[in-house]
Amino acid sequence: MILSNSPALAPLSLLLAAIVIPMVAFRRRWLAFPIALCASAFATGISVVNLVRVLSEGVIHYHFGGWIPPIGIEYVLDPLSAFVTLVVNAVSLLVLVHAHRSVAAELPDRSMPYYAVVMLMLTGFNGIILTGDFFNLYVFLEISSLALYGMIAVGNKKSPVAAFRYLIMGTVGGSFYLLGVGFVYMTTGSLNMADIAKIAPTLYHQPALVAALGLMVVGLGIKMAIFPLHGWLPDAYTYAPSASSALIAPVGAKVGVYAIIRVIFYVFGVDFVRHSLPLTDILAWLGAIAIVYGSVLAIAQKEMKRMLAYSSVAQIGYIGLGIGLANPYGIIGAVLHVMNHALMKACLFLVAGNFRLKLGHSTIPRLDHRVRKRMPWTTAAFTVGALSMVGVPPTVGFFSKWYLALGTIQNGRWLFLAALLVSSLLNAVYFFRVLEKVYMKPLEGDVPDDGDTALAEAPGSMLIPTLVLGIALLLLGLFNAVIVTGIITRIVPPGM
Amino acid sequence: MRTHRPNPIVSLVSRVVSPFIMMFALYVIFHGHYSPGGGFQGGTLIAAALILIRLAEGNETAQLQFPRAWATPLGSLGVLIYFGTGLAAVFMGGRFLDYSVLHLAHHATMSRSYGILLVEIGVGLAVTAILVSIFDNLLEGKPDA
Amino acid sequence: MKTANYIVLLLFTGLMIYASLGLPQRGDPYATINLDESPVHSPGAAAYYIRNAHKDAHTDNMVTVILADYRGYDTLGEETVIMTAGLICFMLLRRRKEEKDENA
Amino acid sequence: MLDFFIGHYAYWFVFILMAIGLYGMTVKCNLVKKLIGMTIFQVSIILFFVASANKWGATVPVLDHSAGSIDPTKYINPLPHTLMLTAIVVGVATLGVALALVITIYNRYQTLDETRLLEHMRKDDDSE
Repeated sequence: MILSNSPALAPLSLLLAAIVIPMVAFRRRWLAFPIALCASAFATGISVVNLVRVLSEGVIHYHFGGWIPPIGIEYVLDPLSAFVTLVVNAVSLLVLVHAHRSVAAELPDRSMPYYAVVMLMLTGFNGIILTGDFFNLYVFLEISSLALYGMIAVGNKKSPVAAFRYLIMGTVGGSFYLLGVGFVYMTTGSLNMADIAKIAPTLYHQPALVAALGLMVVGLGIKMAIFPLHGWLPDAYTYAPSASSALIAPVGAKVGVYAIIRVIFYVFGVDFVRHSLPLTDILAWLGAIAIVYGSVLAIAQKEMKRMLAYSSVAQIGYIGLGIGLANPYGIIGAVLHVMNHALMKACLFLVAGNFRLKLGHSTIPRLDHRVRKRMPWTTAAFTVGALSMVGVPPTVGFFSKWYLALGTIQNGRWLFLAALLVSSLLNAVYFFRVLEKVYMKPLEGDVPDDGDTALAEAPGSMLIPTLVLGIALLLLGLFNAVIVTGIITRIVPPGM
Repeated sequence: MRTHRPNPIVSLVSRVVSPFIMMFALYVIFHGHYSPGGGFQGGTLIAAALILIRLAEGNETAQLQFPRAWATPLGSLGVLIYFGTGLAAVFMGGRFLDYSVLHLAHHATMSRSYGILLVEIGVGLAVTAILVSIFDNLLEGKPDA
Repeated sequence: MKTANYIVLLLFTGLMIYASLGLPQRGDPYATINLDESPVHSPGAAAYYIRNAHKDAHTDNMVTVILADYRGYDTLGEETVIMTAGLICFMLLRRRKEEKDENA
Repeated sequence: MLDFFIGHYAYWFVFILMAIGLYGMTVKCNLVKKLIGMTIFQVSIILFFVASANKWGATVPVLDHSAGSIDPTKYINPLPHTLMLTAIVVGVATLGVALALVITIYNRYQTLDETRLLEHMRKDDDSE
């Protein structure tokens, strides 16, 4: 029973937790966190099962209510969706473990609705990734975005304004997407992705369908903050509580990227895109510009969370560049970078959260080498994360850049290769700025070295997830060939 | 309502009208199989009737009718009815939300019909409770409270 | 700044109207969306619903059958959306009151 | 030509409505006016779907038992209506969250004007 329903179980278990938390934990608030943690762990376990099943059995379709696709809604479990669900659920499980302390510190009296909203966000993400139906994708997109608005708005004094701006932008994005669905439905008469993938090639140069593709990609681009549409992102990540930014930053944008990959390569197909709209070229150029722009702005930031937010803009640019190259290396690089960036960003945001809890701030100029002495493990995790962002070989960050570089060379786009190299240098500049403060900067004034006893390593529930992520960055880097040959090469879409 | 001044006409009219709105709402929910209507429309109507009393009689009096602490758990209960119907189908050996395996009636088609009714009741309950809850919360967060 | 906005809005409207020229005639009962079969011979959803709603679920109102049965998972999502909204309003605005309730 | 016009003019009005909504969202400074624009925008998309469901000479999608055999050309397309029920609920939910945010913002800054709000925020940034 569990096995035959396994494709639907990950989002459903998270949804059940979200329903149960307000009922059970309304008076007993301490129950909210264990329920959320159990659901997240169960979803991660199910994702592992799903990935193993997909790799051995091939694509699995799950029909809700027993209705065959163009009539009903289906979930499609193929290597890409199974892989991305596993990444999303595993990373959020680790971040959730870490979030317990910081939620207790920052949002003491709102923990019950907060965990319910977190579960709803993860439900939305899982639904977006697994669904094979355009309208169902819209519904789950809205679930996750509403949850994101709420999670951002409970931060400091300025956070509601950031959340409101995101809400306006996000609603425009969602509505554009819905309008695109309308155009698709009216020209093809179907909402099922597999069905449309068959019908679309017969309709080259149909302006309504081209408009639909454009509207969908722009809508999802606003939601996922692709470069010129990223306006809401830095404020939202900076003002949100640290638990929220650690939950949103690693996985939020990846889900949008995933949806764009699905729409462009699996539904409309490479041929349709090449014949009708220079969409891939636009994406590649925007990605390249975003890489440089995000990295340069990240250098100018003092606040660590804001620096990481701008670096997210740059990193999403890498993925956009990979999609835009539209060759197998580009796709491998993009999908690998989805995983890498989720792990790296999660690691770095957790470190920022540890700093916030122990130092009370995460402002870069105020860090000094006391941090390294008192918080050695956190500093070590940060170092690994930073090296991975720069792309130093044994870490995972190197390999996705390697595949992206191979992709640019294969297409002969030397300018994009240059953007990749320049951005690595810029990444090095803004991360070494922090590392220099932590490792080199002596104490200011004559503060005695061991006078401040409050400053100590973060508690275990926060330290362990940070270290697990740091070690994962190294291990996955060493064994990345296994992932690439075992999973990601099977993702390369048809027609390439 | 902060500055609530009772007005006999408004009070009388809304007290008289509100039960009829609710009656009609129940008709909309339960007759949704045969005429335009359904859980969402009916739930909105019940919520409108409750909010009408809140507006006309003042928030404090209206608490006797529908306390604000009920709203969030009741909304979750509505969603749980929907979700539970779907999950029951999984436990009976079907796919999620496959009402035909639920054996609510002798025939699979009738079982579907009753399954739809069950789900619509869940939708109605959730929409009622949550719309009232949103109204209450917006009122509570009012400026300089 | 404002003029740029207006120009973008006009361009958007123009593009959308241009795209709409490719749409099928509104109200045509024989347009692609209303046929029994799509161009690639998969069943056309809308015609299937009209023909089979009563046979499948013994319910006259086709919209109800689609809403709760054929596409019931969408409606579960819709419920979840409104529950999310309720929870967020609760989380943002109901704070002082809750404490008061517990003290009482 | 006239046929084409009659078959498409409804969409053009929908797009004009959409532009009005976008105008409210982008140009207006007051947050509540932005929300009004947002609602117009969402409603225009709902109209777009509902308009596409029409069939000339057809009736509401509730089965008429007196008609005998079922003729799909006699009932309008029920699918867009169903989808739009969901979209309406999504719109209501978004509006509820947006109003909650507006109230929170007003409680903290005592203004809903975007330019003044940004000024306040910059002042806060400087004082930190």
